[in-house]
Order: sequence, then structure tokens, then C-alpha cells
Amino acid sequence: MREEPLVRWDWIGRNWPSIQSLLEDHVVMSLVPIVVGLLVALPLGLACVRWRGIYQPTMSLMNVTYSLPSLAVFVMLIPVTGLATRATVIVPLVFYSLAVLIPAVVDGLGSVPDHVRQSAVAMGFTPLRRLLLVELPIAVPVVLAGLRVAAVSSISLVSVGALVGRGGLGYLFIDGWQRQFYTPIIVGVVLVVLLAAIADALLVLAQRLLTPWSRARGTA
Amino acid sequence: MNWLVDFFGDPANWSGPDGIPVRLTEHLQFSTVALLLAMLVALPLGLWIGHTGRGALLVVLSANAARALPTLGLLVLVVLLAGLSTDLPVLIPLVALAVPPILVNTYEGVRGVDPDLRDAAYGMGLRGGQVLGRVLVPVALPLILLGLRLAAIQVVATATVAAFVGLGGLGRYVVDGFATNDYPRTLGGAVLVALLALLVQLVFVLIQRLLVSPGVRRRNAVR
Amino acid sequence: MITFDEVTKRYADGTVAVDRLTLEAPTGEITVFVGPSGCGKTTSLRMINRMIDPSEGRVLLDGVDVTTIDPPTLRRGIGYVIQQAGLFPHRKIVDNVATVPYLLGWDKKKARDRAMELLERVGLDLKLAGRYPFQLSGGQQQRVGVARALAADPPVLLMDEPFSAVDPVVRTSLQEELLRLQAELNKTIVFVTHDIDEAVKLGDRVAVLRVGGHLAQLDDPATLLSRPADDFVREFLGRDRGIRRLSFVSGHEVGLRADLTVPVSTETAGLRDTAEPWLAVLDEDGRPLGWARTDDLPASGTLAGVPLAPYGTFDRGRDSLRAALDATLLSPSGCAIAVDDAGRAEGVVTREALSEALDRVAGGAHA
Amino acid sequence: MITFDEVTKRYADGTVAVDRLTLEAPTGEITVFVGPSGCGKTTSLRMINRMIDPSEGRVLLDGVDVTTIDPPTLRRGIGYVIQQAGLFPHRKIVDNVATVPYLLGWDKKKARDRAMELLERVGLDLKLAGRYPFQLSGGQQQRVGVARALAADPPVLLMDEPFSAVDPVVRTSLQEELLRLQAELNKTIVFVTHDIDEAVKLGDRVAVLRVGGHLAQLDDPATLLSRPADDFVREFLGRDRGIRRLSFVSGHEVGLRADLTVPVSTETAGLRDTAEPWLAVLDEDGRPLGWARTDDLPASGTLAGVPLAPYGTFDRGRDSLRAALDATLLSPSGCAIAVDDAGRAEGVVTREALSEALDRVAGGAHA
Amino acid sequence: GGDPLTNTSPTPADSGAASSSGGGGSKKVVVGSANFPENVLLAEIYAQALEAKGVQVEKKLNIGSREVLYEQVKGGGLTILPEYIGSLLAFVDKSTTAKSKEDILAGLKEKLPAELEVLEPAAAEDNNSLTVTKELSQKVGLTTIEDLVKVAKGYTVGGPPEFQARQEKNFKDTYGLEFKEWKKTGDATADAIKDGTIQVGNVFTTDPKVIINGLISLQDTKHAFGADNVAPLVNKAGVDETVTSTLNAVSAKLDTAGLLTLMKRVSIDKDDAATVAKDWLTQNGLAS
Ligand SMILES: Nc1ncnc2c1ncn2[C@@H]1O[C@H](COP(=O)(O)OP(=O)(O)OP(=O)(O)O)[C@@H](O)[C@H]1O
Ligand SMILES: Nc1ncnc2c1ncn2[C@@H]1O[C@H](COP(=O)(O)OP(=O)(O)OP(=O)(O)O)[C@@H](O)[C@H]1O
Ligand SMILES: [Mg+2]
Ligand SMILES: [Mg+2]
Repeated sequence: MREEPLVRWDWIGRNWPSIQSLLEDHVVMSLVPIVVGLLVALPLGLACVRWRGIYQPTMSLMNVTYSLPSLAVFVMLIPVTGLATRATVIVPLVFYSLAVLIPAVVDGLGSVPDHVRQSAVAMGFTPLRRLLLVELPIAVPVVLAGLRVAAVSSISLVSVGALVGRGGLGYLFIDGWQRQFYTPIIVGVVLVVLLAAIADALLVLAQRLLTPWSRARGTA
Repeated sequence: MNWLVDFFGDPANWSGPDGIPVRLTEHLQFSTVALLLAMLVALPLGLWIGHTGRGALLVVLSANAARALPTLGLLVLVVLLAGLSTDLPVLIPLVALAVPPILVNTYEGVRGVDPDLRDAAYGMGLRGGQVLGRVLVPVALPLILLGLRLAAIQVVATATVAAFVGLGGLGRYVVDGFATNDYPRTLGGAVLVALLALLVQLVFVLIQRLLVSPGVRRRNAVR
Repeated sequence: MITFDEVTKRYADGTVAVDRLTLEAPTGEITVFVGPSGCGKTTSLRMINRMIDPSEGRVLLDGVDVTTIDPPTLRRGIGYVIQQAGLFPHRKIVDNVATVPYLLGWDKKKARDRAMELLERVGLDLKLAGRYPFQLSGGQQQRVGVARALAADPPVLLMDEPFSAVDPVVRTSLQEELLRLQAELNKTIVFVTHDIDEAVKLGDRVAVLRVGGHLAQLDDPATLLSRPADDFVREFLGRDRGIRRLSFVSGHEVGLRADLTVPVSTETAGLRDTAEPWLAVLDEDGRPLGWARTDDLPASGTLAGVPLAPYGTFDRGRDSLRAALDATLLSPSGCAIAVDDAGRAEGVVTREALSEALDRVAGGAHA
Repeated sequence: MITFDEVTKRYADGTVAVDRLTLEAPTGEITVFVGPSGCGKTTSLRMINRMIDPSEGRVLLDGVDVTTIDPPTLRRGIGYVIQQAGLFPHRKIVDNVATVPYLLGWDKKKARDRAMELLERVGLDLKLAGRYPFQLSGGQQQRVGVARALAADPPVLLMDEPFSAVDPVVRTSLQEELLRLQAELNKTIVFVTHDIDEAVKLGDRVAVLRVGGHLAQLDDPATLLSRPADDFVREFLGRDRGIRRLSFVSGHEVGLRADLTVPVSTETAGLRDTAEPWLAVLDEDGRPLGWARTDDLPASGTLAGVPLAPYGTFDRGRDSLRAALDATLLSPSGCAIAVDDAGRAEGVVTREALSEALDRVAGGAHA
Repeated sequence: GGDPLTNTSPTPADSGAASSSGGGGSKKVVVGSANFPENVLLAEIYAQALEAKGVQVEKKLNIGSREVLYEQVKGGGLTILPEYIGSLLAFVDKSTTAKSKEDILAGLKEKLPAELEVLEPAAAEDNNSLTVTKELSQKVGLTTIEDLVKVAKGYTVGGPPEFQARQEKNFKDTYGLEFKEWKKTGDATADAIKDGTIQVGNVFTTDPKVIINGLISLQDTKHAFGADNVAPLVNKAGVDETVTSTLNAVSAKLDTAGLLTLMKRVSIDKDDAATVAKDWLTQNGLAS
């Protein structure tokens, strides 16, 4: 066993095309839940702020969802979404990201200082405009912070899908495991982490670009 | 719902080495050990960094990277490298999973304590350790506990995957149910894990009630 | 004109924040609401722009019941400034100021030009226009808040403790800025504060409210200080009421003695036997140089070589009797030198002259 | 006694916060550091309890260089009060106050008893002892902060803008509380503020610092007001310097005229041809009732039926010349009635008497 | 046609590793495989052979156990699955006693539901086995399953989750074999044997870990596992003449030795199943 080197570089070279297609699959399956999650979390979060009463129940539901093991959910979805389809992986991940994003949206809107909201009202903003032009933009940093966590976990969780036949880079883990072969596993881990790092960096960049007004806020 | 009855109603599932009590105990066991190990690493580190402010950037960045570590990949790698003779290797990915939320929340909790409070504490003649122990930790406690709670829930939920490499616990039902196309079993396993997670939540609410001073208000957690 | 007509506000929990308030805030004047914390100042103010609607009674804006006007429309015509400025953290200063113009559909260029004009008007460096609020000091933010409220040139301005979060020095300069602006713009301003000094300084009329939302007194500041309606108001006005009242008496009230000033070129010889203990010495242009004590004058030579004691001056045209009093108290001679705008001495205010002026004022106060 | 000996503090980024500061804060007195924002007040204060160590020079506590003392030990002997009180949110009020006693190893019962005693002393309801800080108002929290600093009876108290976050009314009462406490306790207090009024009110000595960490002037408040060292200090002291200075002159300085008071039982007949325009009317116990104008007196009967104008009084024992001046300005007669502690009239202060007293003060100011 | 579930997926373009050709054509077949390397390799061989004939292929490899995949083939989610005839028969007919290839094929014909069919089996056999470490084999003298009978009461046996349910009775009936304990070691069975967690494990003789670790597979003298020739299980509705003939051509060339050689490449040389499959197909003139 010891003779098996940790990384066989030639293997990576030879199999790069298939690794690449796994990578692409991984990107799609982790990105879609974040985007869909965000699109759903925004209205839901708004609703939770508007009707405070539904926040707790919604979050309880989300927390229960969050504590369901991903593997089990993947398995149980197969009859609905089909074997080894992207949907099998994407659907549960949407819910996981909701569990992070809804509180982020709610906290984000909560981070709008009351005096800012009041002065928007006093200046004659209609409720919708106030939401779009004042409250949502101010909520951006908090929402983005949530989005970063959601993105990273989503990217990491996709690989579990490999156990039910569709896990992007997770395939490399199964493959390496079966063949007692470290290289694919290491390549997979490194690529997943790299992917997460890139997504994270992009979101940080987005935050910088979107919210120049919040930079160095703490020091002001 | 019939599925649930199929699984929970079967007396065979309540006894023997593959019975619910045994699986539940196993699951609890290694979840607890993993959580304890993670606490052992993350709590002191988080407290220290939050208190001294040293190495904060590095740790926060690497904690986020650790969050990205795919549990499955880590699991198979570790087991391949170290073998299955003990459960310890299997715990490594779980520990890696639990460290970031504990670390980040502990760090944020301590760091976020009003600087005036810290000032007042030093000004009254508390020593560094006393400031940490008597002021920073009690004030940061809600956030620290929240971090622990998130970690615990993630560990409980993710420990399921460990069944893939032959570990026991409730994950067995999920994995075996899938392998034998026995949906009630998978579903039953999932429900048990969710119930366990719920129980963990309850326990933490209780701990919170017991340990956190009513004078301290809650802040937002970082997942 | 803003009219409160028997206005009562009862909150859902039963608190009566405002109790049958009836008053008028005349057009083009600053009306100040002052009173202890919780007396219903904010509540009253917000009933004007319908942030809160009254439980009973009516609030009229130029005779029109505000509840008949759609709130956003109403509010766009009313400037509103609050304590924390309430600036939008995500918008640059210039865009903050242009908020209401944008809302009203002005074109972007015009709105920004207007914003720049206003920034200048409230005394802000135009360099700040491109910054974000967090990059400004508290006082600067407050100025932006005022500029923003003025952007669409609303006839009415509501200000809720706008200057209470900044330090005393900045606060004073903001107050003066506001008075200067108001002299130009003649808005109808309702200003809320819990600081009686601010109220007296800024208000054309001051409404003192007491907890429970009752109007205790409504008067111009001088009357308020000289004739408080009851013990509550007297207590609230605090100490120094007599001295502060002098702020409302023009420096012109006091008589001057020109014979106590002498040019620096004067020979000392002729001055030594004057009955006056002190003389104000002036330079060639008539500006004061200091006080010479007649007893100490040398036998010969001009005043040029004589040691002079520092002097107290006040500007008769601009300053009040209070400043005159202060100047006499600071001056070693017990007399103040009255100067004109250019700083040239017009004469000397003796303590007798001051006393006489004060007698007139005191007499007038209770006439 | 606290001694600053050529103390300089240079921060890592090169900012010189304090520049060769040399001064003494005498034992049992309140020394106030005042100055504009960023002038190094906080830095100076914190060098006393070693929250910051000086770059050069020495800070001595009763002759001992503080850098030779272990910081926690040093700090336990020095009370420290800051703006937001810095109360521990997780501890009940009583335990907050008992913090240092606990640290010093007092037994629990004794520490709590001491805490309760102090809560009472700073004027807090003992019911609050079992509450948590968030359940208290800002002013109450500030009082707890003071109590906590006093808990182990430290000889030295450092206070960094302790009252600047509360509203003016509460602030005044906190200031008075502090003066009352200090009268009992005689601590060595160093007090930081940027409010000159507070400095002048509280300080036995006031150190005015200018930005860059230079000491501009160190004097007792009266001297500071009458003889500011330079334009910076003069500017910083602001307007009304002359009037405010009167606060430091005792009411006893002014002479009284007893002949201007008349009992209410006096027949009017004999009073009508007095030269005096106004007379102070007293009741049987000698307490003032008001002013009667001699010209308007009826031909017969006692003063009992005569309409009286309201009066201004001042307490000669307690009040300053400033209150006397204010009273003369408020009184329709231009004269104030001096009363004793019990409220009985001692005589009348005429404007002439006041003028004379002021002359003495003004004369003294520049002697 | 195609996979309706792929259509419901939020991403329109299905460009993952699990598919090698854009979907959409009505003749597309879906090749699946169970989650062990040999099955993956076989699936690759089938898929590439079909592609070489111009058939549109979607691959869903390394997914799960027979229990899962069988249902999928039956339901049409998968079209083709590499199978092992003996095991398959045991699966569809729990009571079968057939041991020979002919009996098994006959049994399958009878028992398989109408929508399913097993195409021509290859000569290649991949037997299920009971496997032990070399050390244990030498120490106790184990070479056949029969040797195990006398010591098994002290041993723990492990295998995939479905193992106990499938085989416990069979072992007892065929050999009178009873173990102390049954463990579900799943994909870690070979590792478990190596570690000593279990003494005996159910792995395929071609499992890379058997090959890598030099484990000993005991001879199945009484054919408890039955003949396990490789054969494609297909959903009849999904395959046409081209597919059938192509797969039969593949089976005609595939023998046990050949398969073992291929598996050594996959296991030891760590060549990718796809590459190995391609090479074999080229060598045998089944693809260019
Ligand atoms: N939404 C509300 N519901 C119930 N009571 C309220 C509400 N808003 C204000 N109050 C109460 O109404 C009274 C008047 O409040 P208001 O804010 O108008 O006082 P204020 O004079 O502005 O005080 P401050 O100087 O503290 O700003 C207070 O007793 C306050 O507690
Ligand atoms: N840790 C630090 N590093 C660098 N510069 C500092 C630091 N702390 C304070 N300063 C600078 O030192 C100077 C004096 O600060 P200090 O806090 O003593 O002023 P202060 O008089 O207390 O002001 P304020 O009235 O605003 O509290 C300021 O210019 C400040 O910016
Ligand atoms: Mg208010
Ligand atoms: Mg300071």
C-alpha cells in the first residue's frame, strides 16, 4: 500500500478532460441552489419581516430541513427527481441554502437603522420604493455574508451526491475509494476547496463593488 | 406515512446490533466525541484569537476554507490512509466540519464584546485571564453556544455519510436502505437523525437557559 | 401656516402622548416645541407629516386638513430632519441630498446641480459630495441632513432634535447656520428640542409642553423668559433666566459716553486730573487699544508709551445687552467699549448707563 | 497626589497624543482635564492607571513611579469610570458594584453589603440592586458606574467623560451628586471632559489641553475665567466668561440695605413719601412677599391689601454673585432680596451695591 | 424521450460526466452501472461500443446496488445494466436452486418480467466470493468455502448491506455454513478484512482491493453463488437491433482472463475505466 504515491501527476494529465466535465457539473449543481435559494429567500425573508409571526415557524421548518442528512434526502428524492439527475442534488441544496439565506435576509433588513427607515418615510417614499431603493441595498452586506456561507456549504455538499450517482467532483472520491487510489480523492478535495475559495472571493469582490459605502464602516 | 410504520413498526428494528437503540447510541457516541474534539480545538483557539486579536484573519480565512472541505472526500481519504482499525480517522472529517462554526462564532462572540466593557474590566484591575473568564466569555456565551449548536447539528446530520465507509450509527439505515432499495429504512434513518438533531437543539436551549445570564442579549450567529 | 386644532394622540397602549393641543406655527417663522423627555414633542411633530395620525382633532396645513392628503405626496412637500440625520448609508452625499428631487422625477443633472447648490449653502465643502455618509463627521452629516430636507424647496421644515447628537461647539455653529439660512429662505419651521437654550436661541415662538402632552406656554422667547406662565415653566427655564433675557435686548438700548475715549496721540499732561479713574485709549483709526488708569499716567509724553490694561468690547449693532454686561464684567475698568462693525470705538458703556438700561428692561418686563 | 513629570506619549503610528506634560493633581481635590476632541485627555488619564504607558517621562502616584507597580494591583486601588459606564451586562447591579471587592477576596456577604451601601450613597433605589444593567436608564447606569469605582474605597478616582452620554437634566444632577460625594469622601479625582461648563463647575483645578497634547493652562476655575493664558484658552472658554466668573464670587461680597424692607403690617401712610421707588414687603416671619411701588401706595391702611410685584431672591450664604445679578435682573425693582437659609430676608441688594461688589471683583481680576 | 427528470432539472444543458453525448434523440440509451469498479468498466465497454456504432448514449455510472438499479431498468430510467446472471436470478427468484449457466439462463427467461431481458452472456465470469487475508488462509488452512465451515462460528463476516439478506440462508442450505456475526461493511469490506474487523468478507474476485492487497478468495466448490457470467440486462423497449447486436458482439469477446487483465489495469495501474474500455474495444475491433 505504501508504494502507492499520494498524487500521480500523470493520472491527472491523462484524465483532465473527464475531471473538467465533473468540475463543470459540480459548478452547475452548486450554483443553481444558491441562485434559486436567493430568489426564494428574498420574498420569503421579506414576508418574515412584514409578518413577524411567520418568521419563527419558517425558521423552525428550515432548521428541521437543515438537520435532515443530505444523503437521506438525496435517496428519498430519487423516485421524484430520477436517478442520478442534477435535480436530485439541487433540490435539497436549495432548501439548505434557504436555511442560511432566509435569516440572512431578515437580519439584513433588520440592519437597516430605524432612523434611516424613518427618514425615507418622511421624505415621501412609497413602501415599495423604500424597499427597493433603501432597505434592500442596505441589507446587501448581511445578505452577502449569508450567501458566502451558503455558497461554500453548497459547493461542499454537492459531492455527497456521488453516493447516489451524481455528485460532480464527488465522483472522484468514490472512484478513488473503490480503487484505493489517492490521486482522484486529493484532486477532488483540492478542486472543491478551490472552487469554494473562488466563489467566496467573487462574493467578497461583489460585496466590495456593491457596497463601497460599508467599507471601513467600523473605523468611521 | 406507511413507510414510517413499516420501519418503526418492525420489532426487528428495535433489537440486535442493527437495532435502533444500538444505532442511536453509536450515532450519539461518535457525534459527541467529534463535537468534543472540535471543541477542544476550536474553543481555546477562538477564545485566544478573540481575546488577543492575533492571527484573526488567518483563522477566519482558514475556517471558511475548512467549511469548504468536502466531508465525503476527506472521509475516504482518511480511511484509506489510516485504515479502519479505530474510529478515530472517521472522526477527523466530522471534527473538521464542526470546527469552523465553533471557531468563528467563538471568535466573533469574544471580539464583538463592547470594547468599553473590556476597558472597564482592565481598568478595575482584572488580569488578562480574569477579563476573558469573567467578562468576555459570559458576555459572548450566547454566540459561543449558538456556534456549538450549529456544529452539533451539522455533525449529527453529516455523520450519516460515515456509514458509507462502514461506520455504524443511524447512517447505516440510510445507506443500507438505499443499497437494498428499502425506502422505509432510509426514511426511518433520516427521521431518526432529524429527531436527534431536534433533541440537540432542545438540549442547547436548556443549556442556554441555565448558563446565559438574563442580562446578556442574543446576537446573530454566523453559520 | 400649520394649525393644531384640539389635537389628541392616544397610542394603542393607552398612553396619551398629546392632549388637546391647539396652536399655530405661523408661516415663515421658527416655532420650537420644547419640553422634558416624553412630553409628546416628537409625536406632535410627526402628526404634521402624517408619520402619525391624530386620534382626535385636526392638523391643518395652510387650512387644509393633512389627513386629506396622500402621505407620500404630503411628505415630499415637507422637509424632515432628525437627530441621527438618517442619511442613506449606501448613497453618496450628493445623491442623498437629491433624494426628494429624484422622487419627484427631476432629471438627474438638475437634481444633482440643486444638491450641489444646497451643499454649498449649508456650508459644506463640495469635495464631500462624492463621499459616503460614514466618511463624514457627525456635524457634517447633520448639515447634509438639512440640505437634503431643503432639496425640493419645501415651504415647511420639521426638525426633531436635529443637533442634539453633536458636540457643543459644532452644535452652536449648526444653530447659527440655521438662523442664517432661515433669514434667506423664510421657511415655516417646526423645531423640536429638549434644550431650553436652543429653543430660546432659535425660536420666533416657543411652545413649552409638559409631560402628558399639555401645552404649558406658547410665547416669544423674551416673554417666555420674563413671564413664565407657571412654576413648571419657570423651573424648566432654569437659572440665569434674568441674564439670558438680556439676549433679547439690543445693544442700542444702552447709552454711550464718548468723553471717556482718547486717541493714543493725546498728551498725558492734560489727562491726569480727570475725575475718571480709567480712559479707553484708541489708535489713529479709532480702534480700542486698552485702558489707561489715570492715576498711573506719567507726567509728560503721549499715551503711546503708557502700559494699557486689556479691554472688553461689544458690538452695539450686533450684540445684545447680555454681551454688553459680560464685557463690563470682563473689563478692569468696569466699563465696556462699544465698537461698530469695523471695530472702531463708538463710546464707552459705563456701569451706570448699563444699570439704567437694565432698569428700563426690568421695568418693562412686568409692565 | 498624582504627578506628571515631563510625560510624552507617542503612539505607534507617530501621533503625539501628549507632549511633555507636567502637572500635579493634588490629593483630595478634583483636577479636570478639558480640551477639544483628540487633545490627549483620555491618553493622559489612562497613563495614571497604566492602561497606557508613557513613551517618555514618569507618572507618579504619591511619589511612586506607576510603572514600577503591577498593573492589576495598581488598578484595584484606582477607581475608573467611563462614558458608557461599562457595566458588565451579565451581572446584577449589586454584583457589578462588588466587582473589585470580590477581586480583592472580600467575602461575599461583606462585598454585597458594601455594594448596597454604595448604591444608596450614589442615590440609587436599592430595588435596582437585583436588576441587570439593561434594565436601567443611562443616568442610573452612570450612577452604578460611580458606585462600582468607589467600591473598594480607592483613594484615587479617574473619570473619563462619565456624564457626557446622558441628557442635560440628568447630567446636572449627576454633577451635583459627585460634588456632594466628594465633599464627604475627599478622593483624589482626575476628571476628563470636553465641556468647559462642566470643568468649571466640578474642578478645583482645571487643566486646559490643546490638540497635540500640550498643556495650555492649569488654574482654578475663577482664575481661568478671569485670566485665560492665551487666545486658545479664551476662545475655548467661550462667551459669558465675565458672567460665569461671578459664580466663583460669594454672595457675601455684596453689601445689603436693611432699610428697604418693611413688614406687611406697616401703615402705608408713612411710606408714601420715601425717596425709594420700591420697597420689599415681608411677612410676620420676615419672609419676602413681594415689591410694593411707593408711588402707588394707598393713602391709608397697612401694606396687607397692597398689590405686590413678584420678587427675585438669592441666598447670600449659598449663592454666588451670579445668582445675585440674575435676581436683580429678574426683579421689577432692579433690586434683589437676600435671604438666609430659612428664607428670611436679610436685606436688599441694590444695583449700586452690586456694582460696587462687581468693581471689586473686576478690579481684583487684573490686579 | 430521454430522461424526463433531466428535463425538469433547472439546467437545460446536460453536460456532466455522466453523459457523453447531448441528449434529445429518440434512440438514446442510458447505460447504468453499480457502484463497484468492474461494473463501471463493463458499463464503459458497453457504452463506448454503442457509441462507436453511432448510438446516442447517456452514462449513469457508479450509482448503487442491484436493488436500486434493477428497479430503474425495469422502470425505464436505465436502458442497459451490466449484470451477472447467477446473482441476478437469485435476486429475482429467491428460491432458485439453479447453479449452471444453462439453468440460470432458463430461470431468468422465466422469472424476468416482460419488460426486461438478459442478452447473450459473455464467457467472462466474475464470481462473488468469500475472501480472507493471506495470513488467515495460511494459518488455518483455508482454500475453499468448505474449509470455513468448521471455524466460521468464531468468525465475523461482512459484506455490502444487501449481502446478509441475499445469502445467509443460501450458505446454510448449501454448506451448512453459519457465522458468529454478520456485519454491514459496505464499500469498506475489503478494508475491513485487512483490518481484522471481519475475518471473512463478500467481495468480487475482481475487486481492486482484493488484487492490490493480495487477499485470498475461497473456492466455491458447491457453487453456492452460482455461475455468474457477465450479461447486459436491458429494458426491451429501449433497445433496438443495433444495440442488441453490438452488445452481443461485446459479450462474444469478453472472457474471464481478459476481464481480470483489464481490472488489473484499473486497479493497479489506475487507468481510467473509460480508457481501459476504449483500449479493449479498439484491440478487439469493436471500436476505432
Ligand atoms: N408607538 C408608541 N406606542 C406607545 N407609546 C408611545 C409610542 N411612541 C411614543 N409613546 C409614548 O408617548 C409619549 C410621548 O412620546 P414622544 O416620543 O412624542 O416624546 P418626546 O417629547 O419626543 O420625547 P423625547 O424628548 O424623549 O424624544 C411618551 O410617553 C412615549 O413613551
Ligand atoms: N491607539 C492609538 N493609536 C494611535 N493614535 C491614537 C490612539 N489612541 C488615540 N490616538 C490619537 O491620540 C490623540 C489623543 O487621543 P485621546 O483619545 O487621548 O484624545 P481625547 O482628548 O480623549 O479626545 P476625545 O475628547 O475625542 O475623547 C488623538 O489624535 C487620537 O487620534
Ligand atoms: Mg422625541
Ligand atoms: Mg477621550
